[in-house]
Amino acid sequence: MSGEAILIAMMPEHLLLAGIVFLIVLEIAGSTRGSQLLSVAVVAAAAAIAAMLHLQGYSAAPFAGQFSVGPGPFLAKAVVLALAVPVLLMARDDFADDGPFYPLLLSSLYGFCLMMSADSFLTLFLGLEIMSVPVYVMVLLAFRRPESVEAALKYLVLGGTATALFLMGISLFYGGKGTLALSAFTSALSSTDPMATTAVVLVLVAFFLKAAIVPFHAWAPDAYEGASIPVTAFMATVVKAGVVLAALRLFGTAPVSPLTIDLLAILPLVSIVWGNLTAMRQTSFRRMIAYSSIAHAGYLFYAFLGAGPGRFQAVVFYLIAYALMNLLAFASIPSGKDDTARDNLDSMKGLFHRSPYAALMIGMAMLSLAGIPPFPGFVAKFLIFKNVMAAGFTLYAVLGLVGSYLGIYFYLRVIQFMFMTPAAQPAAAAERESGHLALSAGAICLVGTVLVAVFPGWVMSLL
Amino acid sequence: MDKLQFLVFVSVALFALGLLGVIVRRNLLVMLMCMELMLNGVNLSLVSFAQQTGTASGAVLVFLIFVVAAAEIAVAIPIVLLLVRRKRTLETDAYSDLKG
Amino acid sequence: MLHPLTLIVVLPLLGFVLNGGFGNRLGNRFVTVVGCGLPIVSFLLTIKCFLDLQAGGAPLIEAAYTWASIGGRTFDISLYFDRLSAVMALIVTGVGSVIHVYSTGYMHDDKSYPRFFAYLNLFLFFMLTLVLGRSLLVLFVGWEGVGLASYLLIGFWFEDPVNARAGKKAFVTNRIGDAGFLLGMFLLYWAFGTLDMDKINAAFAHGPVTIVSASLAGILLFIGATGKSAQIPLHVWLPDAMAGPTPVSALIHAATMVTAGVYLVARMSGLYLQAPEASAVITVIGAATALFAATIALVQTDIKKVLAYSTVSQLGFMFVALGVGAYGVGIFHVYTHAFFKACLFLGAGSVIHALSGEQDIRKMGGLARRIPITFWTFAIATAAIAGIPPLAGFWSKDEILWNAFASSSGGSTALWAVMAATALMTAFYMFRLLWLVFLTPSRMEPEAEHHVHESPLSMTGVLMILAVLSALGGFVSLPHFLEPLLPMAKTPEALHHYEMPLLILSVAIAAAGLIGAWLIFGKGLERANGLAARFASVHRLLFNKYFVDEIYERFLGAPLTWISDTVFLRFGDRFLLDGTLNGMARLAQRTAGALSRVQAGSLHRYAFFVLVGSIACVVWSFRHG
Amino acid sequence: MEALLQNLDTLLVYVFGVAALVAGALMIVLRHPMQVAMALISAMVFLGGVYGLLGVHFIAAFQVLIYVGAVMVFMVYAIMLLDVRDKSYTQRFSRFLVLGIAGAVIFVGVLVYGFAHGQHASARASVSFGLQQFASAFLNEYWLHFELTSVLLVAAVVAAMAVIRGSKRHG
Repeated sequence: MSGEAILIAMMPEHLLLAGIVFLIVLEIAGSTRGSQLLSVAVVAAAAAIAAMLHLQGYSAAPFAGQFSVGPGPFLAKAVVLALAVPVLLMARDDFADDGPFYPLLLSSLYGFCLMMSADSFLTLFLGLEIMSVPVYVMVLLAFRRPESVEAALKYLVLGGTATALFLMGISLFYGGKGTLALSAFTSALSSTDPMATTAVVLVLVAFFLKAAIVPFHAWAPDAYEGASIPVTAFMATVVKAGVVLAALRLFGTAPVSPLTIDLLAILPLVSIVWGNLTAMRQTSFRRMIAYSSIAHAGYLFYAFLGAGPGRFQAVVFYLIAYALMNLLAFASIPSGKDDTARDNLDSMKGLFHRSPYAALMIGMAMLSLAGIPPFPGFVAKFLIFKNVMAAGFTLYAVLGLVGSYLGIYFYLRVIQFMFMTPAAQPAAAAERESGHLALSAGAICLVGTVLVAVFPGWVMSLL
Repeated sequence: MDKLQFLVFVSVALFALGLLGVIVRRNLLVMLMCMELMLNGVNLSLVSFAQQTGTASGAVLVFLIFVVAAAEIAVAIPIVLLLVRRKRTLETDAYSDLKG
Repeated sequence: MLHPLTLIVVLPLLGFVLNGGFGNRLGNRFVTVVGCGLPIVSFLLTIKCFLDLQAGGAPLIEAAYTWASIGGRTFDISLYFDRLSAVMALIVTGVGSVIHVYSTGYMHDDKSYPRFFAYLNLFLFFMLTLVLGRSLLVLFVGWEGVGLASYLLIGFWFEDPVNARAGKKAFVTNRIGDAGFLLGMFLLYWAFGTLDMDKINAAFAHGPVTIVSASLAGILLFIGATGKSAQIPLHVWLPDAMAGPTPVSALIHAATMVTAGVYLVARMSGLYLQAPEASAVITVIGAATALFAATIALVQTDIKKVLAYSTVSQLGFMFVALGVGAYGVGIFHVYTHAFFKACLFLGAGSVIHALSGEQDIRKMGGLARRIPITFWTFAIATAAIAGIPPLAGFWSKDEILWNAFASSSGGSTALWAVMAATALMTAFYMFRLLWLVFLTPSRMEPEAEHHVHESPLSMTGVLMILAVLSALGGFVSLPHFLEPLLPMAKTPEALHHYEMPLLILSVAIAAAGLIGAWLIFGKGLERANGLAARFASVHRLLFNKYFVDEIYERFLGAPLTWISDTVFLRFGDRFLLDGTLNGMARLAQRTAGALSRVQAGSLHRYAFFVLVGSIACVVWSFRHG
Repeated sequence: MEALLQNLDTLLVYVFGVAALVAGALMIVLRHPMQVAMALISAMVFLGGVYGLLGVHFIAAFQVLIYVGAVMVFMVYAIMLLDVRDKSYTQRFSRFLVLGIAGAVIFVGVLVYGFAHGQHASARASVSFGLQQFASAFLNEYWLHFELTSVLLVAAVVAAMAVIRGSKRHG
């Protein structure tokens, strides 16, 4: 436990923390210039990414049994921090005068980083909370609408319930094993002891709740719809990635046990079907994305069925593809008269004729989310289903594929609205082009998308 | 029923009571307090197990839960204040505009 | 250094980027040079590759790069150039190039000239990807891409909300087809671990394989083909897609994209040879489509709609050829059809251009003398599609009829009869079109008549080129050229003495169509008026004419009209297809509605779900205890 | 006498446990939020008593100091501030009352079943740890978490401030 290791191994966390502190100081000093705050936040995130790139191959455990880093955690952190940058950029227009937004977002990222390095439930729990608590509030910031407070409340109550279930599970696990180490939990996954299985199931349920798997999904559509667009993007990408990657850390590379197979196959399958079906009727883009994210959470947990070694790669690749597409779509939505109008699917009608670039970007995102080749979403889904099949769950793979076909309908519905439906005139009138920062966020995502679409092999080799 | 079993039973029962409170009580503040009750239930079993196994980590987790509970309440109460300011009611079902 | 094949594909993409990105700034001259020049270069390169292929013999394969490597299986992006893709690439780049040239005239005054060329180039890029791709995956990219370009080009003049519904139809039907395609693709990948089509064909080369049902894969792929190639029941989109500019109809909806399904089946011929059930399905669907689209074409009054239904019908011919195992013949018809149908569409475009946008053939007539070049080219192409020897269409259609009759894998007299009847109708409605547009006395609006003018050389020149090709193209014996790749259908020796009589019969059929059309439409639409005027002069002839008219009206015209209108259009399209689609959509919507009612907004309810879910999960887990 | 004292300890644990349960049950039943808060406070104090009796005095102290002293005081303030006599006052329960009670009972049953039939970590009851052990463990092994709680608290404070400030601005 040398000081040097603590300094180096926790560099990303330190940099984020420095960013948080600096932002708070700026806030106290009374500087509320949005661009200044934004650049501090972006620099902090970028510095953390740079530090991790620099530390490639480094591994250390500055707090034995509590916190360790290695290529895997660094990679996960770098990927998710990189995804947060476009969120920050597109948030500029909405949160120009909400100073606390940026430190909250960085705190959430801090919590995420902690989870990725957690070796014990103590660290994991703290990370989960540090990631979640700021998001409860981010949902209601930029109060454009009264509903956002309601959304925050729902998210908070069910998030708190998830925390409690998680803790109950940990507690039972602790009672059974006398330790809080994650490695012991991984071995408990295949236990048949009723106490251990209860503990495992409760922890898993908590993760399902946080990741919005049916029937624990109910908060997600409400919270996503209530939040403003950048925050929805953040929840749908970074927070979801955090939860799934943390769950992955629990599972390690151990093969799935009979105990977890059912939970990891049936509930995600139900999520895929439920999410894809319910998304069909939505009139709000965010709500639609919420249901789509419920389905995508299903695919992500499906990946856990695959054999251990390929799991991390499949999940991270899926997350990259999924998050890039969501961010691309969110960044490209032209800003409307207000947040609700902007979000309404009706306002997308005839978008292609008004702003072809935005329509093409959103269209591409939809096609990719639907999993149509050659877009990244296809490779990602393919990777997962291939692993699931290779692990011998052909039936589940086929059912999942069939379920994913249901989703094509509503993704294409958006495309149909944009390209083939005449505009509803009033919506079009109030529309203005997105700010240049939102555009650059879209451009970043576009570059990422093209990279992943054209060189998926190369991206996979990095994972 | 030995002491440990009894304590775990109490712990689980408190947890369930808390969850029940979230499900059945219409008052927002009561709901929040019930969430606290859930955490208290978890704490009891953690302390019992820590005592049983003689390891410190359970107790440390209890300490962390204190802090987290405080943080959650610190965030939750302003949110409730905001809600009440808008609709002048603490009834949970009044806040169900988002649906579908 | 880029390889020539890659270059063929990439050049149009470059054109898209240049025209799309800088076209507006650099002016129409630049757009014309880039937009037409690059496809022409592509065409020349294709010829060069073709010569290389002829010299070397072995297919040219160019691996661009490894797209992804998943679990030891790699997805290579490579291009494959054998005789089949050579023929298709030559058609695509050749016909594509001349249509680009034609468009310079046709779209001359359009304010979005650069955008139009950018989209056309994009289309060409995707079409070449489709044709030259070695693996099904690359083909699928092109497949989707041509769809995209097609929507962009239909959407080019898409402010009209009525057309919006047409666009939706195209979209939905094509997605249904894609679903089949994707499933078939997954099935094949799952079975063989590769998507390279030559390898899959090779796997089937030594007889049936046990690992996967060839018929299932074949039918799934064919579902994709029905979507793209407008076969029953997914044909509904094509006639509506005629909303786009006419060169687009010619290029995409007649000459190239719609034949992608035919190409796919021919390309996968190795598989289909082992899939008799799938082939039977293809035959039946193809014959039904050919017949019924022809009956609809009999009564259409929009010039482009007639041609559209005729395209659907001709595609049915091609599928019949594929279904009975005469893959080379199917491609032969693709090739001849590309010439005469492009010529017809572009001729129609020239007519519409001359009449300032009029498309209703009841308001045309007498144009032969006013726009002679258009007339003569149109007439040649009409004769070609009708099967008048020795024009191109005659040879390919006769081959199809012969194989429909004699092929040992699916040929029969009944099939021949259906196809012959269709051929008769084809000749009939095409000559009806020719007469009503060009030869009968003018029924034009005076305003329109005043402005009639022949099109510029960029358009008429292209028409002449295509007319020459329509006339002479049939002398290339494409099925024999493709034989090493696509074996001929086996025909029983015993039937060979029927070949000559059938050939004569098919000439007679074409002639019958011609004469029938002349008898009925030779003097225009106002039969009653015409009859009355001529009653005194040539009594007997007139009597005969009246007789023919009556027969046509009573026994052919009315029932056919009724069938095409009520049975096929109303019942088939609107009730069955729209009904099924809407029904499915409604079912899904209802389920979705029920599911979203669960989401009632009440926090209590959500928390209750959590409780129930947790209990269920824990109890379930005890099973393993 | 010695034995009685030992037994008294155990007896008191049982008594406090039951008392905490009763207080918890009262929370569900009582009408006024303030009464509920009082029930919660008593439940917490009883639990603190249990912790003390188990020999984990510092947790007992924290329980009283942090929970009762800080969190609940905050809560009580909020209750006094929002003394709204609305529908939630007259009609305490949502319509999930019966189902919820049934579910909660089953949930307790399921968890207790899991616990009763499971293996427990080996008891090392002789090693009872007090403040000293905890303190040294905390500062040697767990100071990372101690530091991290400060990050959490900072985030929570910023969050709470953001809500309050935002509500002022947007009125």
